[in-house]
Amino acid sequence: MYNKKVMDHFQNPRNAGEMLKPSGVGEVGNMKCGDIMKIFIKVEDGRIEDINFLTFGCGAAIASSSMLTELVKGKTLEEALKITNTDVAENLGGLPDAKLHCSNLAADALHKAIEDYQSNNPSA
Amino acid sequence: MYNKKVMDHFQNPRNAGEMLKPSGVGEVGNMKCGDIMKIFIKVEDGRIEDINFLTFGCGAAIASSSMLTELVKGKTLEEALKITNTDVAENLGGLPDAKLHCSNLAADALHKAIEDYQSNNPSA
Amino acid sequence: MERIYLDHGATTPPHAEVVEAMLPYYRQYFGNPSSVHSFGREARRALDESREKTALALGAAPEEIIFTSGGTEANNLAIQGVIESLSHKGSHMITSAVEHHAVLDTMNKMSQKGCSLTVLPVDRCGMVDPHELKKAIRDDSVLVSIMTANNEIGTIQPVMELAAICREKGVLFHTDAVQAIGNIPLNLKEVPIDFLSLSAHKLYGPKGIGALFIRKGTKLGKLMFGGGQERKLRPGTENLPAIVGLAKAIEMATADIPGKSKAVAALRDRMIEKLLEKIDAIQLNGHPEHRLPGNVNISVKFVEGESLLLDLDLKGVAASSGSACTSGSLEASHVLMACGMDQQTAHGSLRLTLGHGNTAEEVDYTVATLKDSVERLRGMSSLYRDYRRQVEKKRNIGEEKTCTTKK
Amino acid sequence: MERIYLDHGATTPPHAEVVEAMLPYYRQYFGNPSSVHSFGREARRALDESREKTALALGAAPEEIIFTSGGTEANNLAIQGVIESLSHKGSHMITSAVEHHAVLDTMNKMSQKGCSLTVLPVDRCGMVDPHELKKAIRDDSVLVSIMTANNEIGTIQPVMELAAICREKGVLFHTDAVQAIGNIPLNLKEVPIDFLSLSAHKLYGPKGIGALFIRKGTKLGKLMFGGGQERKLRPGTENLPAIVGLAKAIEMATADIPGKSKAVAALRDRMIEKLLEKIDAIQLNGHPEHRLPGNVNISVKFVEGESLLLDLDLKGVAASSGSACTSGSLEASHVLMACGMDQQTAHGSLRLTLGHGNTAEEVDYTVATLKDSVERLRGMSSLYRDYRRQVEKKRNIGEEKTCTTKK
Ligand SMILES: Cc1ncc(COP(=O)(O)O)c(C=O)c1O
Ligand SMILES: Cc1ncc(COP(=O)(O)O)c(C=O)c1O
Repeated sequence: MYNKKVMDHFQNPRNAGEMLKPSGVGEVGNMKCGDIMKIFIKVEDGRIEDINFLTFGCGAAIASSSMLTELVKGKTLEEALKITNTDVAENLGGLPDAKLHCSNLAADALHKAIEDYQSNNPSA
Repeated sequence: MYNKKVMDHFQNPRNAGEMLKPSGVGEVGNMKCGDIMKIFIKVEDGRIEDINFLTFGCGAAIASSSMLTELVKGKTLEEALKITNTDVAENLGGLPDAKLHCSNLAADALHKAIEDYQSNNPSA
Repeated sequence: MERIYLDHGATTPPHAEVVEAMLPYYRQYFGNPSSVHSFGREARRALDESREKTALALGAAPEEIIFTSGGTEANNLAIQGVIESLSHKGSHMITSAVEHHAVLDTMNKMSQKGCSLTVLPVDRCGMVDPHELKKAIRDDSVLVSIMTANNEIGTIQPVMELAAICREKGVLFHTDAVQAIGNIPLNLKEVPIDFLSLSAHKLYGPKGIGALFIRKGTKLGKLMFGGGQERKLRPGTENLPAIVGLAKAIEMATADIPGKSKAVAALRDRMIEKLLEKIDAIQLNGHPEHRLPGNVNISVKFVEGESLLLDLDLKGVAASSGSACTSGSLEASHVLMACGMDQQTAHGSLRLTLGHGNTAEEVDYTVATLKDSVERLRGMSSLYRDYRRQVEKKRNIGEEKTCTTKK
Repeated sequence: MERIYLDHGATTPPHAEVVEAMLPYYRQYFGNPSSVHSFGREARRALDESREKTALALGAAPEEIIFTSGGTEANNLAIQGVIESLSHKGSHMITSAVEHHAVLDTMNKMSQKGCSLTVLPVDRCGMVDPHELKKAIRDDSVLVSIMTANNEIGTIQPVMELAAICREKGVLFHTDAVQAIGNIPLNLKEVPIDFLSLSAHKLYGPKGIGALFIRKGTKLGKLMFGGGQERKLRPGTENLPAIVGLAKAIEMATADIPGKSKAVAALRDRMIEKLLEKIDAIQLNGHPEHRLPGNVNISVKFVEGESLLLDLDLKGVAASSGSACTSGSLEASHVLMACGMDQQTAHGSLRLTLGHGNTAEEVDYTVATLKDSVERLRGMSSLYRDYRRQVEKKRNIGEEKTCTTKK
């Protein structure tokens, strides 16, 4: 069902966990389809210095959360905003069709986290 | 499909063949269902002294023709007229359902042969 | 590592004896049972014997058994066949909310085509209430279809009562017994069932073969048209090796059901007890007593079912889930929802179905493994963190209160 | 005595390699392809690979292949599925008079339910005339179903032309290729066929499994309702061992068709030649050239087919007949009747279908045996006696005439 890379991120998720004092938090998903993702970011000098995720969801949801955090870490906010769910899926070497639209939402959560940060820091 | 007795009568039919100067001949069957039976009898003193059959038909048709001739040989006309298709089937130890009504017509042919004899010999 | 198979509800490994029984029909006795010659007659004999064995195992007569390509076809044949055979009688049908899709979707299709349909609710344990059935039957009711035992939560329906109600009211009664046959005793001489579906691959037989029991004298239309096989109800060259396999499997499955079920039920109870003891925030789904001997269905809160399956699989344990992610659809199990479960809990459901090959050691390993998996996944789950925080808060409030009352 | 199997048109013995390929899926890899865990994934992989192999053998894409329980189901799915998928388009269907009952009876059922139906006639050789098809297509025509090759008389239809006409007129074209696949080359990349049915047990594969090719983009309704298997078109747990067997069989069957067919056709021609030479009052049925490599169909006049079969069987030769007595119905073969044959000749028809395992020695033994059987049965046949008498009479008249002219 899932390729090796997806399984690796599922088994050894990068940056899983809660962040204590995040600069921004974003959450997406709903209970009906069964995936809820929360992304925490720490922003310093316009850069995402640290990122964490908490995900309730299927293998694809966990792996894409993990992959997103790898892609984003160290990027500027501008660069990070350009990352799409499709980028995440591609970097994972692809996801099953059925998962592409329901469980591949990590970039959306990231964008919400960045919005959250920006609304908390209107000057930034 | 057929039991041993039926197969024996099919393989070694009794009294198969044409009779040269029969006292009576009876024929039944039609081409649609594919069975045509012809019974020849030789009557002497109100008794069927000899009997032969010619049959175009399936295994059940041949076996029931053969069995009929065995049952009838030596019987009086009266006795012979009492023999039914069901008797023939029973003496064969049974026939497949599908064959009971289409291929088990030998007694009918016999009865026709007796009628034929009687119409040729109105005094008898 | 030896893997542990705990998905007997999905399919079972064919018994070695079943495969052995089938092999000659792939090799020597390959004839078509409809052929007149000796190859055909050998095949016909095996077909007849298999029908006799299957009938015997169910308390039925051989001519009441129609072989189909599986449980799905048997269900479709019963339901579509009843509708097809009606000319001017009414056409109201009744089923339950927890049926397999092969019944539910067929019923829904029939209702799209003009039949009316009542879907009976179930209680929290997944049970149909016979009184509800009685109330639902109308003058124009023609068929009731309620499964013998549920494939997800293992709940066993009161089929004896349900069938008796239908018989009394003159309505045909069909039961999908795909999960039941071989697991619970059922004698068609004693229960007034008109149609019963079964599938060989759920009872240690081959895939792609099943049967529909049709009580003598019951009229039925058909799904497919063609040759005269299976009393003209199910055309197509008979799948003889599989039919032989089904007969062998059902013969074995129905021998000493009480004995075998007891052994499996003991494993089931051991597993349930340990799971409830060792893992917090989980619940048992289905009926606590009226349940299939091999069925364990739990909801692990704050964890999504598919990820739990994957994690277990990586550790060598094969299970299944009512999670939307494993169903191919985007909805959580209709069975769990019909039992009144909320979405989140349904998504975290896990089905572990035990079979004859499983051992107590496997059960213990599975519980320990499951505990690890749950902990790992809950560690990543925001829902679990929120829950723990609430629990802590409550405890703190509780402690305060205790203190308060102590004063 | 080694028996001689000459009924490959009824079913074929599975190749040893096919059975070997299937066995692991009864033993180790018993998982349900829909399961998420490793047992399920092993099964899924085999399912995917089998679909690819099957598609490759036909010149199709994997997603164009739907596995069914056999040829009958494939035919029913195509025909009922087209009608089911229509909403408001017309519903005129066209087929031929020599189709298998799985097509003809399904078409007739659809016409009872309100579709209109044209049954194209065939010529004495069993061939459909493409011009007739062209004339029969109407504005409301939705489906044409004409078989690739006939199961009784072996006649091969001009499918390329028929399909092209349908494509041009925008009508869907289905072909029952159950007898053709593996015997004659067919590449779906080159022929504009929309639906094609096949069955594994006719090509040295297992019984109970077949496939329907559905050209990409073609809408189709379904016969059964339930799970999401086979692109939701054919629910039910996949019969994986049989699917693996089908894939292996079709792979073998379609490798070097010209070479293998040539060998079988040589046996066929040897048999036909000897039969016509050695037995009087017989005729070859079907097309003299456009016929399946293994098909010999003769009418032995003045002898009934079933009794001939029985007699041959007693001597170790397994064949089949278009006689009413072997069909279970009371009518002679509809195929022979459609070719304009009279009842009597049809009842005396005999089909000998050769396969890869047959030898020239078997052919020679069969011819000699058949001659004996025919003589024995004709000896009991009043029809034959009448015929002989007529022949004698004619000869005598002829001789007289000869004498007369000599004067
Ligand atoms: C031309 C043709 N179509 C369809 C079928 C039916 O195939 P099956 O027996 O696999 O259902 C057969 C064989 O019986 C056949 O010869
Ligand atoms: C209760 C129930 N009914 C029907 C089916 C369908 O059976 P099959 O897969 O043999 O079509 C299943 C299994 O999938 C089942 O569990």
